[in-house]
Amino acid sequence: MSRDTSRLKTDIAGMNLSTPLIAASGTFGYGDEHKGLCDLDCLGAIAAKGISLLPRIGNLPPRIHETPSGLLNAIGLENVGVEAFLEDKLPFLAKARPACIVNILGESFDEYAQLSSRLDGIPGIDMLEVNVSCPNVEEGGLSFGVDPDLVAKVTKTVKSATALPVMLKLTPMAGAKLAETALAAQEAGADAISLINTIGAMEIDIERKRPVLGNVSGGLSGPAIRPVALKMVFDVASMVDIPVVGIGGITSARDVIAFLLAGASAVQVGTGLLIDPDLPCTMLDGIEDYMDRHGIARLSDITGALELP
Amino acid sequence: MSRDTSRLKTDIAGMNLSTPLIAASGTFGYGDEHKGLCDLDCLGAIAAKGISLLPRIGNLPPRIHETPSGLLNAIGLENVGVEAFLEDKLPFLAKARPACIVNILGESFDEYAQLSSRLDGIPGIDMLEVNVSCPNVEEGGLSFGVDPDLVAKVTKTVKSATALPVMLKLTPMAGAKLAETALAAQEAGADAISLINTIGAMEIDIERKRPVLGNVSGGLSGPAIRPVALKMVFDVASMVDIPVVGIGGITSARDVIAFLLAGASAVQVGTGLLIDPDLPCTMLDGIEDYMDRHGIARLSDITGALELP
Amino acid sequence: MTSRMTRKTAEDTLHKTVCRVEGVSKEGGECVLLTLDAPEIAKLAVPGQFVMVKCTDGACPLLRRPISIASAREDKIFLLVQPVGTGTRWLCERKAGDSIDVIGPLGNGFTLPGAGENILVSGGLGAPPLLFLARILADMGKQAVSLLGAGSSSRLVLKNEMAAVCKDVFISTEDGSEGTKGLVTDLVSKLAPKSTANIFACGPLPMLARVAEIAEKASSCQVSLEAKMACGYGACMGCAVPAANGGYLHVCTQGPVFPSKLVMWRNPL
Amino acid sequence: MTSRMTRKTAEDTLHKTVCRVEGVSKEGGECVLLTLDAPEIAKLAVPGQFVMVKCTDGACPLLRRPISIASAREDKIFLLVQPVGTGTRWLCERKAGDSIDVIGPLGNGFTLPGAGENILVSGGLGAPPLLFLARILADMGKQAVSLLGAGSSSRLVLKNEMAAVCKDVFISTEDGSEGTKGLVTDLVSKLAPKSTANIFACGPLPMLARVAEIAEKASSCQVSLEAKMACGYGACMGCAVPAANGGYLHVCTQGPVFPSKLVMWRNPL
Ligand SMILES: Cc1cc2nc3c(=O)[nH]c(=O)nc-3n(C[C@H](O)[C@H](O)[C@H](O)COP(=O)(O)OP(=O)(O)OC[C@H]3O[C@@H](n4cnc5c(N)ncnc54)[C@H](O)[C@@H]3O)c2cc1C
Ligand SMILES: Cc1cc2nc3c(=O)[nH]c(=O)nc-3n(C[C@H](O)[C@H](O)[C@H](O)COP(=O)(O)OP(=O)(O)OC[C@H]3O[C@@H](n4cnc5c(N)ncnc54)[C@H](O)[C@@H]3O)c2cc1C
Ligand SMILES: Cc1cc2nc3c(=O)[nH]c(=O)nc-3n(C[C@H](O)[C@H](O)[C@H](O)COP(=O)(O)O)c2cc1C
Ligand SMILES: Cc1cc2nc3c(=O)[nH]c(=O)nc-3n(C[C@H](O)[C@H](O)[C@H](O)COP(=O)(O)O)c2cc1C
Ligand code: FES
Ligand code: FES
Repeated sequence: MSRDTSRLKTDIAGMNLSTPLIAASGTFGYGDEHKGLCDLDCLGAIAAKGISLLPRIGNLPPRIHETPSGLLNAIGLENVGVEAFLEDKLPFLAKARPACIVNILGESFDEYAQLSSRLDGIPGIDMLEVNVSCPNVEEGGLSFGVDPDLVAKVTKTVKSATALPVMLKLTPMAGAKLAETALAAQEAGADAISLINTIGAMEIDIERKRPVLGNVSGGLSGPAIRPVALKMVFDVASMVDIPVVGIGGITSARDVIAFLLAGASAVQVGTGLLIDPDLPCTMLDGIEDYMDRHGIARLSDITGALELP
Repeated sequence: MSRDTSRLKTDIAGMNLSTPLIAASGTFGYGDEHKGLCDLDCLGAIAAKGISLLPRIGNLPPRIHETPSGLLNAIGLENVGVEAFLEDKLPFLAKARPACIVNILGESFDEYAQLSSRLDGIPGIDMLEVNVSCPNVEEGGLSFGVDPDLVAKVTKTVKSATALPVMLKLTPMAGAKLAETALAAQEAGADAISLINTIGAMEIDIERKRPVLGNVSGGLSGPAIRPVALKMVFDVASMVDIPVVGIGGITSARDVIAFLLAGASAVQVGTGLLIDPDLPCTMLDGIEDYMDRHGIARLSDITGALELP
Repeated sequence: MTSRMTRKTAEDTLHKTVCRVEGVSKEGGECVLLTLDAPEIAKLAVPGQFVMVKCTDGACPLLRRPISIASAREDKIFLLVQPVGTGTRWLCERKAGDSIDVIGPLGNGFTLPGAGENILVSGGLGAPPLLFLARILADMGKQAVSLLGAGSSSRLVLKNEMAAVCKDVFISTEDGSEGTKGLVTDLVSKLAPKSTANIFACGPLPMLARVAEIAEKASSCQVSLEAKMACGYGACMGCAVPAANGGYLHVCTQGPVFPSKLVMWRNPL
Repeated sequence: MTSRMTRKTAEDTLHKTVCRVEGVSKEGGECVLLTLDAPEIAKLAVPGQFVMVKCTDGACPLLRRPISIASAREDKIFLLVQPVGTGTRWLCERKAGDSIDVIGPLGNGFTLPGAGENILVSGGLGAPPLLFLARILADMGKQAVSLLGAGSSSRLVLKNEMAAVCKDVFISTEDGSEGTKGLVTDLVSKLAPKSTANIFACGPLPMLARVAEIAEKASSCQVSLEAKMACGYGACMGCAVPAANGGYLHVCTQGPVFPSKLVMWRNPL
């Protein structure tokens, strides 16, 4: 590729990213679905679709529904399972220029432990991203991510099973406890934090008197949640010392910069990529233009540069 | 007015509503701002702009900002204070056909107590709605509403200071604890529950590198949050036995019915009213049409009628 | 069955292109036939494939909408759009000279038949991909019979276009305003497809289920399914429909065309 | 000052009406002048008031946009719109015969002057309410001088309309492409308004602040302010701007026109 992205470089917990744009887990498949639609070189990293120990067939359809400026989904973490991932999917991701982040999810501490040690030491993997939005079967179905103690325990479990850098992906369902979960992750040894995952939501088909999703409820993503995500990133970034990756409704260079100003070191693009797989390239143009106009030499000079009144 | 709304009647904790549509607090002023724009008879009740013990001048501007399908606001609860309210504003509300709900907010238990006893026994007031989203000065600024114990204590405080029916207005910032706060309110004697208040959010002006709101962050309302609100109403309504009033992004008859199906006995319309003050009348047409098509005799037959797969 | 002229998209190249509307014409049922200048897509497209279309100049609606390729000729693709909601209404308001942002060609297409009679069954807005198929069959010198069903005469689409390339066109309308009164599936029953017949069907789910049933003894029966789609190219896993053997099929990459036997027809959604 | 010809909206009746676009014409700076058939609003409107306009056929953008009434005549109101974002761009694309959903007339208007010279100062898109005012002053037999400022000649609006009803029109452009090179506030300084002058100003905040300063000794100085608005009629408390005496002014009901002395000019936002 011809673009000079040197001033767009960033570093998250030792993982070098050529650009601050990461494809969000679950919205870019395993990176090989986009032939011709996306110049992968515009991405700093790809967070692969969430991987579990065993394959999952996912939820009953319908699985997606459009809401005002939002996407409601209940995919149910359909994935090929860790063995097929390593066999069939990792080779492409490992070869591609963007760094490779493997997003993992478990329904018990043991599952997180097994997954992390299976992925430990495998060439081509640059980081684990730990999805804690999954229901916790051991603790009665509430997600791990809403409880700071459970977040700490998951973090320790993963950290002690792998030498890879570990990024905890926080869920907005923690509500007022969100900053606490971030601090818990940091204290338990997380190398970075990403947020937000989708916000619990539902929609009803009033003619059929039924939820529109086969799974009754799902998670909301897209521009609708962006202002909520931005505040959460701002709140968490002002509390923790480890790098923060901002996620939620990012669909333009302007949005990327807003998240960086709020304290993120990089961002993930999810729903926006589903709609415009070439978005990363357009975004880089906009980011460079912004840096030119504001005389900004390094991307890290944007991170946290928000001025408060 | 000529419309026969008899089958649209509903009852919330002994308060009779001629229609299930309530103007949400803070989006309909004190009910007298709309001359000619809204046929008040289409509303079952008006929840007045939140009232505090003393007048509040509100937050530094800018106070509002549009986001994708949403409205971000940080009005700062500007209001005339309880004495001016009783003197200047209540007379109109008391005279109007819709029931009168007074929305109150305090920064301490004592303020809630004083407000509630001041409003007790005043003719023309049909219900108190307790806003617990306000920062709690006694407990270090976190809002009352995110902690079930504090919600219980506020409820008891208000209940013991007034004979009026009391509706607790829950905040989505309680996150995973939301249902617990609802149960706490019910156990502490709340007569009804309304939800949701706005979701914490922010937006950044990247050119000025500053938050767009004078108050840094604010609350998100409007269609963007509707799927989140609907799930919260569904979750809470399946837990509590007292009536639930659904709020959040409702802008059409379809939306009203979705919230009723999810378990609400009535709804509040906020942002939608700011944009289309005649929305209640349009909505009633749509609700009646739906009832006709589905052969529904009473509104209460819709409440909670959602079928699950 | 013989040659599989289409392929999985993952093995090929997709195109995202902002293309010019070359022409707009009205069809039955308030539908609009759009001619788009999209050389890259036109070159690759095969019958049964679709495109994902951005239906706004701004940001609402958020998601692209899947629309079948109703034919591809030289540098052009044709889309037949029925205005049912915000997105399709916006599409139907386009004028010649406007621009539309399109991703394609997506999905697999119909597997082309070897010998035997070819029966194309369209219900409602099922005709577009079958017109494309009929044209390709005609180009290959194969004969086809087209069965077109609609609610009423005014809502029939692509009748003349079909007649131009098919041996026969049979029509049914629910209100009897044109052709046989009844459902298009009644026409299929009446034709009593032989075991050598190749059936191709596109339309509402109940119609497809009934066709699959009638066609049990046909040589092949391929159906084109619909599902809500967020991406259209295999990234989101949103477009699942239940498979006959348990598990799910993904309409955007494994479909939209499936052998009817792969689909779970009882309570499919 | 004498008669207050306008009143607080809360004491009067507001109208929400879906009105027909009667005419569309291009103005400088890509602006569009819309003529709307809105008899109820036209009847009540006074200079300085505005309408809240829904800028979509669908649901985005969510909020109405405030637009000044640039004149009202018989059953018609005129709006001059500059395309700066989604909403105003949509407005500028309207054609004669389209419908627009409008609420008005909103806010208070200018307090009409008694004796003295009248100086109307418009910067950028400040001209619309001042044109309405100039026309009413002319109807009343009062003379006015209009100062029009813009970035460059091509962005000047309503110049001829102003000339038709004002004694004099003075122009300034920042690039010197028409009239005096410089800011419109330089023209105000040069005119050195006497203590009997009535000044009416509309434009960007820094310009208004400077006018307020120069006009300190004038008989009266009224400014029309902007603020983001969610409702436009006093229900949301969103449109606050800091007042000179502490506290806030509400642009939609107490304004948009204020005596300049009421406004806090230092760091107003
Ligand atoms: C493979 C495929 C091919 C299609 N080909 C055509 C075609 O050639 N011509 C044509 O007019 N239509 C076609 N459709 C249907 C078309 O995609 C929908 O009508 C369109 O998405 C509706 O969008 P809307 O914004 O107009 O309606 P909305 O306001 O979104 O909703 C109206 C109706 O459309 C349904 N719908 C909404 N979004 C989707 C989606 N992403 N996918 C499927 N259904 C949806 C809704 O459930 C609702 O019933 C096809 C669909 C699929 C899956
Ligand atoms: C009392 C009043 C009278 C006005 N009269 C006119 C007029 O006669 N002609 C005219 O062209 N414009 C007028 N404006 C400005 C006009 O309202 C804004 O240009 C318009 O709201 C921008 O909307 P948008 O969707 O095009 O832009 P957006 O995409 O929303 O934003 C573009 C710019 O407009 C600003 N803006 C957005 N929403 C509002 C809002 N609700 N109120 C104020 N500013 C906003 C944004 O901060 C941004 O700088 C007036 C504003 C006020 C308050
Ligand atoms: C269809 C879909 C599938 C997703 N799957 C996953 C997943 O497997 N693991 C995960 O951590 N997050 C998953 N997410 C959440 C996204 O990674 C992201 O956190 C969220 O969508 C918010 O970002 P956005 O608004 O940019 O989409 C998924 C989101 C969508 C829309
Ligand atoms: C401008 C504005 C002011 C508000 N003021 C109050 C208030 O004073 N008290 C309160 O309980 N809620 C207040 N709210 C919250 C609304 O009552 C409602 O809970 C919220 O806006 C969600 O509903 P909506 O999406 O229909 O607007 C306010 C909301 C807005 C937009
Ligand atoms: S629509 Fe995204 S995988 Fe099929
Ligand atoms: S805009 Fe709502 S009060 Fe002024």
